Amino acid sequence: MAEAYLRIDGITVEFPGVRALDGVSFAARGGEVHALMGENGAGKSTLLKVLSGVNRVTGGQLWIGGEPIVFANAREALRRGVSIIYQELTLSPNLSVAENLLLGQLPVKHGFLDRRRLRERAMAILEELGEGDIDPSTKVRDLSIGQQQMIEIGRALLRDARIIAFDEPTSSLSVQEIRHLKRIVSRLRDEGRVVLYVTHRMEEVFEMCDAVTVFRDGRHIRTHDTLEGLDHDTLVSEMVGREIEDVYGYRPRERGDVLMRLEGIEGRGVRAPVSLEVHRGEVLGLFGLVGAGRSELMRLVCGVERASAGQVSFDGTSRRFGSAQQAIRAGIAMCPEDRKSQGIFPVASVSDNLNISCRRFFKRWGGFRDPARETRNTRDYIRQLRIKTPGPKTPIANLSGGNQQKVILARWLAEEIDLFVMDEPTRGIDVGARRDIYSLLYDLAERGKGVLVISSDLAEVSSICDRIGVMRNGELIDIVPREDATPERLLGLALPA
Amino acid sequence: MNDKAATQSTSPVEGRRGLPKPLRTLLDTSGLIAVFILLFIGLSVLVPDFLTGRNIVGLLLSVTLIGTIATTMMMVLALGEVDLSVASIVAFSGVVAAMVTSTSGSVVIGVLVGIAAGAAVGAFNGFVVARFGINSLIATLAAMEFVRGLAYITSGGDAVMITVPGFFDLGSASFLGLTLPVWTMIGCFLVFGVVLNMTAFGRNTLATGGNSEAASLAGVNVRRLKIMVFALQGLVAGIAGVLLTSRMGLGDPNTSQGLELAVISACVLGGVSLSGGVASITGVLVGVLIMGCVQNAMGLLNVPTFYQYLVRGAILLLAVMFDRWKQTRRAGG
Amino acid sequence: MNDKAATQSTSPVEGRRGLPKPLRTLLDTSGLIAVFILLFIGLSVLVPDFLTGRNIVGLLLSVTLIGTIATTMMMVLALGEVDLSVASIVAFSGVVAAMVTSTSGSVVIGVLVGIAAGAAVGAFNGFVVARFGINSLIATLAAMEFVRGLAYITSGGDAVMITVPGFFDLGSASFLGLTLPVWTMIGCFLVFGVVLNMTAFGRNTLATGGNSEAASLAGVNVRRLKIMVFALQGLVAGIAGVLLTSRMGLGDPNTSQGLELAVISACVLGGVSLSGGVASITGVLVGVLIMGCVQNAMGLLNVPTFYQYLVRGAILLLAVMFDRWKQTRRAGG
Amino acid sequence: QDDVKIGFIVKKPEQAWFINEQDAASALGEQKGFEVVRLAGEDGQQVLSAIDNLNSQGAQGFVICPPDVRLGPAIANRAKQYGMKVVTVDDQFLGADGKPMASVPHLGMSGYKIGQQVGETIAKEMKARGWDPQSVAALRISNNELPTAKERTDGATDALLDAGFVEDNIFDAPQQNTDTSSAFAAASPVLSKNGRFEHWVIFALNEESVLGGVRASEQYGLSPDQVIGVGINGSGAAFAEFSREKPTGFYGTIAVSSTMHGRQSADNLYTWITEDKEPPANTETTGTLMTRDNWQQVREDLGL
Ligand SMILES: Nc1ncnc2c1ncn2[C@@H]1O[C@H](COP(=O)(O)OP(=O)(O)OP(=O)(O)O)[C@@H](O)[C@H]1O
Ligand SMILES: Nc1ncnc2c1ncn2[C@@H]1O[C@H](COP(=O)(O)OP(=O)(O)OP(=O)(O)O)[C@@H](O)[C@H]1O
Ligand SMILES: O[C@@H]1[C@@H](O)[C@@H](O)CO[C@H]1O
Ligand SMILES: [Mg+2]
Ligand SMILES: [Mg+2]
Repeated sequence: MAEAYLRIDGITVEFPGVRALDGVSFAARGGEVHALMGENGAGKSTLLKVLSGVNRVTGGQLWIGGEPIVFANAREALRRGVSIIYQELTLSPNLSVAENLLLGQLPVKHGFLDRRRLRERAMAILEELGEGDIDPSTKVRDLSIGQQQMIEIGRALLRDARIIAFDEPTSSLSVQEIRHLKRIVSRLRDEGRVVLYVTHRMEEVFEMCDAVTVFRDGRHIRTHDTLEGLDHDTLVSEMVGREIEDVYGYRPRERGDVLMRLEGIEGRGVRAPVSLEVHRGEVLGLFGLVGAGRSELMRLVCGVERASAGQVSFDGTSRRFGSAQQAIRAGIAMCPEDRKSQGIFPVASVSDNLNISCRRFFKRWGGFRDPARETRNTRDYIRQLRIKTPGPKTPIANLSGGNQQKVILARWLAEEIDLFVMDEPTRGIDVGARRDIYSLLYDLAERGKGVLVISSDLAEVSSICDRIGVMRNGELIDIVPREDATPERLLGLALPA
Repeated sequence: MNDKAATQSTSPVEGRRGLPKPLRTLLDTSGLIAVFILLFIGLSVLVPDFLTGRNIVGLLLSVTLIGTIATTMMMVLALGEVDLSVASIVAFSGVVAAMVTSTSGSVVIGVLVGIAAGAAVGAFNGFVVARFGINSLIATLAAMEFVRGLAYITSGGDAVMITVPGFFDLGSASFLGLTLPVWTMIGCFLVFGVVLNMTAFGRNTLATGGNSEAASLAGVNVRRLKIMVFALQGLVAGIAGVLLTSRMGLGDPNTSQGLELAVISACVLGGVSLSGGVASITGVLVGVLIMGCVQNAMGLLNVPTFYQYLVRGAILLLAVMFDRWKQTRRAGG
Repeated sequence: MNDKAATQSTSPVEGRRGLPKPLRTLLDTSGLIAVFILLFIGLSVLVPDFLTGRNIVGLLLSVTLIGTIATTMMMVLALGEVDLSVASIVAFSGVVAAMVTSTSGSVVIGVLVGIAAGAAVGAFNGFVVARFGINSLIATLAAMEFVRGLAYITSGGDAVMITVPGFFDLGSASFLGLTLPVWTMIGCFLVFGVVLNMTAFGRNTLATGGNSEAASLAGVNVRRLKIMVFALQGLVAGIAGVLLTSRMGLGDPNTSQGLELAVISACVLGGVSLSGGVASITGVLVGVLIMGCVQNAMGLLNVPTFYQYLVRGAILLLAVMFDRWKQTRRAGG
Repeated sequence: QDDVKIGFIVKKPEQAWFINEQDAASALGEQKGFEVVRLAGEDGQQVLSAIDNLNSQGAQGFVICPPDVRLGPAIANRAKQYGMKVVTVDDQFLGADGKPMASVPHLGMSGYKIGQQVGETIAKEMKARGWDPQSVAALRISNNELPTAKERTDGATDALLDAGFVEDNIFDAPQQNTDTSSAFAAASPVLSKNGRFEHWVIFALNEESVLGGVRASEQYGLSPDQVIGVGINGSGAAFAEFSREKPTGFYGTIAVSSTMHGRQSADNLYTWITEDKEPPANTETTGTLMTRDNWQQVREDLGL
């Protein structure tokens, strides 16, 4: 067995009010893909930020190649051969793809930017990432989130680092992109690098990783040096500290009247007219590859963008929403897919993030808000969704990625409305909390609401939905009832013919 | 303009458990309040005549203009926008109020028309910013020029005299020893403190400043919100302008040049973020008071003019540096 | 300050395939260039004496100060920061140059010390912003006060006369009919155009302005970058100040009040984003020229002062509105 | 000679004073058949641009009130380059030697002298009210950044001292602007600090600033008969004050005829251009005391 190249020795990291890591120790070898797992807020991202010199430790020691290391900043870590793909995108939106890829090491000739080499190196790495059709001079803001994520990965690869860490890289990638990523990861392993891999997806662990370390509440629970003999349930119970039998826990129920009917909707991102019905008491899934136009369809319906054709009738009356506000007032809310740019108010508190919309139900004296009820509401959801936060007043930016996502979900779950449109609701959320969220969705349906879930997680849509619409390339291909929704069938419909 | 750092301020702390809760909160909320308290104690002890009733009344009166307008500027900044036209609005509404009062002979009409003129400019700013998506710095810079021009044209360039004596009473009417302008300022601090913290409108303003796309998706009518906030700013600047005119006894189209920078810096000194989403009314109050106290004390100490520049610059810098230092120390410990 | 909208500008267009490529690019890059071209043609036709050699030379000369400083202000804004102290630096370095030249008798020493004074102020600004994470608006506002105070103290409040005749030649030395200040401005546009687009430094500046955390995580030395950009700004403002002094024949501590706003608005008019990460040197050039042309034409047309305010405000607003309109139309079509 | 065009460049184009001057010049132009181009020159840079601009329009000369008197050589130089004639109004150019530039004809009032007139007026009124100099303090609202402002307040100070004012009783209130509210802000602490004085006299560079001081004295609780404020100019601010129902601490102002200044300086330049008759090197004008009692008469006399 090779000597451990990276050793984490009793690392402790504290933030005001939180001990994010508490004396964590484990080691990772070159030539191994080492999974890091744990609930949201367990401390995975914090650990990676220790490796990259962003987070300062309050105790413990990092060893790389047998040497004790203290990084003062990200630059030093990069120089020492540590490269991280962060959970949140860290790109400069107005620079080109090529510039973003090589940021921090832009090629220079005679003191000037060497544009030819810049382009060549960018094209080479894009090819390798399977994104050869992206023009390196495109601005990053014009790419889809999945493509942006691939740019992040490419940037890390260009560092030629000995230690390379991925923080939930697949949460916004398409099926094809994930396939490429897997290829890249195994190549990195074959080259003898240390690969750390944070994910909430079990199947990825078993498929790609050689070892796994489990965290809970900032503490190291266990490191499995090999996955042989390790089963799914053991891993889950190590992570969440309890048994979870069936994550999806589907509960059948009666379908009610038609709540919303779409007829011939067309518009940006939706190429062929879409017609669809959502019933009360139903969980309707929308599956498709990333980029299939599912979010776009719902943006047209919910008034975020104008549809060029078609009719929406909601609760029996024909509607045309001019803004999200109108849709919400009428009883449709949409939880957006991109948490960072469309969801959170980073500097505001958890409570403000959660109550932004639903506080209209508890206004007093003609317009004043009711802070006590807001706080109570927040506490309720902190409990129900196991949101890990020091309190309702903590700025949401201090929460872990998954916990931020839970807050945004809670924003909509707290709504008193009829139709809930959830775009990739469980992105980045741990197994235990996913179960809780599914259960809340069933509750809503049981109370006669309609629920529409957009998801790229095949297992998820096929397990929690009553019917699944499949979109491909801006077109609604088919609607499959739960009974017929085998993963093969869904994927077959979603993949380009 | 990147002040992400400033956003890490308000989180609870482990240590200091020993201190009484209000004091702890105070120290944690803002290093700036501590700066102000220290400064105030220091000035009271070291500067003769500083802590006298008359001087404090004078000090309050001297900050009314900045203070009153800072309350709505706080809202505008919280929204992630900026308003450079306030000084011009002050001049314009003052001139209009003086003219209309003199021609109509009615103080009420004059005052109302003056204030309405301010609110109209504000609403127009909001409309341009919200409807056309014009950068507010440019839009209000344009308004700053345009409205100053209107003030000159309305008045013919010269101070406008007021013939109706009742008009002067506005500025000097006093209650519990404080005059109307001071009460107006206090009122604005209360109202906008409540609006910011206790109403959905205020929270929506902060949310929009934090992430306007997310706010719009969360059902906030961003466009209407912007128009309203700018209109409020215009309204308050209009009130301030009318009161100034009444206090000074003349509608001066030249007045208050450079006021916008003073107001914005009082806000920023008070911890309001220029990138939006962060604001606190106590912060703004303290920002205004620090600036007012320093200026007042320099007057009392007879600091030579040229050195006043140095002192103002240095105090401004030291105050924010102290604030930052407290934050990092807290984050570090 | 939210100008996300403005960032949607430069995406390629489907239509207009018919037009020759350079023209298409021109129209697509910025509606503002179109605004400028239309404006220029309009003025040439409608305003007598506008399109004459000597008027154009005079126009260029009149924008040298704003134009020169706008090139580095563009860098500062691209970085997501702002610098309010430029006008004070202009005054201070001019006064210093005048004093040192007079006392040392050497033009070279005077000029160098004056410029160095400007650069030192800039570097100090950068240090405060980068090292302590102080909001640049406040830091440079403090510097604006402080440095203006230094200028007054250095000069004793009176303008400093220059006794060494060689000093005047700097401002009036001319080559191909253009004087040194004009050439300096042209030089700055070239240099900073190249720096912004053709060097790693320039791209890192944009990256930092776009997302400073990201840049720092990617290994950009953000702190050093900020210090350098601010130092450059100080250096260029220093040069501008020395040239102004030489042109005027005296170092005036009162000079150029309000210049910072004019420079910033020329940049923003030219499409530079206040939230950082977006800048273009042609945009800034056009912004400066639009402002200069309007002012010049108003002089030629003998527009009464008060109406000049209205015209300036209106032009500013119309120019950005036209630009936005072009963008949305393009995005829509 | 046909087609005469002259410029009229002023340092503060928004001020009533300069508007009057330019208006008077334009009116004369209309009457005599020449064109007056009105331009702003708020700092050296703008002045030079304005001159360039005049040159582009083919003007033969200009009247100027410079933003800084030390700009004289640079301005005169530029004018010579273009072959334009220059006369100054209000503020006279200083040469490199620090002395007035005799080569450029000037018309105006000396800032120092007008200041003296303020001081003398105050002293006289103090005596008339029978104040004991020991119990009188002076509020000098200063603006040392502006050379003209300093000249005027210096003149007033010297005149007061000559009349036996106690030097230690003069207090500076430095204002940051030249308007009422900045003077108010500057004056307040000075009054608070020197509560022991029963009587105050107030002077400054202009009427607006003196008014700010007077407002501060009222705020502080001084009654009108405890205060003597004397301003300079004779503009709307003074008229506004005089037309109040009750007298205030604003006793009077030294009014100067801006109309006459504008008209006369433009005429001098016009004659110089058309008849090649150089105007007198220095025409000094004086001010007239304007008080609550005579303001309408004086206003009419001076054509304000
Ligand atoms: N900047 C910060 N300030 C305060 N607390 C923080 C900060 N960053 C992280 N934390 C806290 O540290 C803990 C660990 O967070 P971390 O981001 O490492 O979790 P994670 O395991 O990556 O979770 P997820 O799966 O949701 O991404 C959380 O409780 C979080 O609230
Ligand atoms: N930034 C962009 N610029 C241009 N076109 C885009 C952009 N992002 C997405 N698209 C296009 O819009 C359509 C839908 O994109 P999107 O990725 O949002 O789809 P989706 O089905 O909602 O996927 P998901 O919800 O899984 O992200 C696709 O045709 C895609 O190519
Ligand atoms: O600035 C003053 C102006 O206010 C007027 O009094 C005339 O002289 C100028 O110097
Ligand atoms: Mg994480
Ligand atoms: Mg999508």
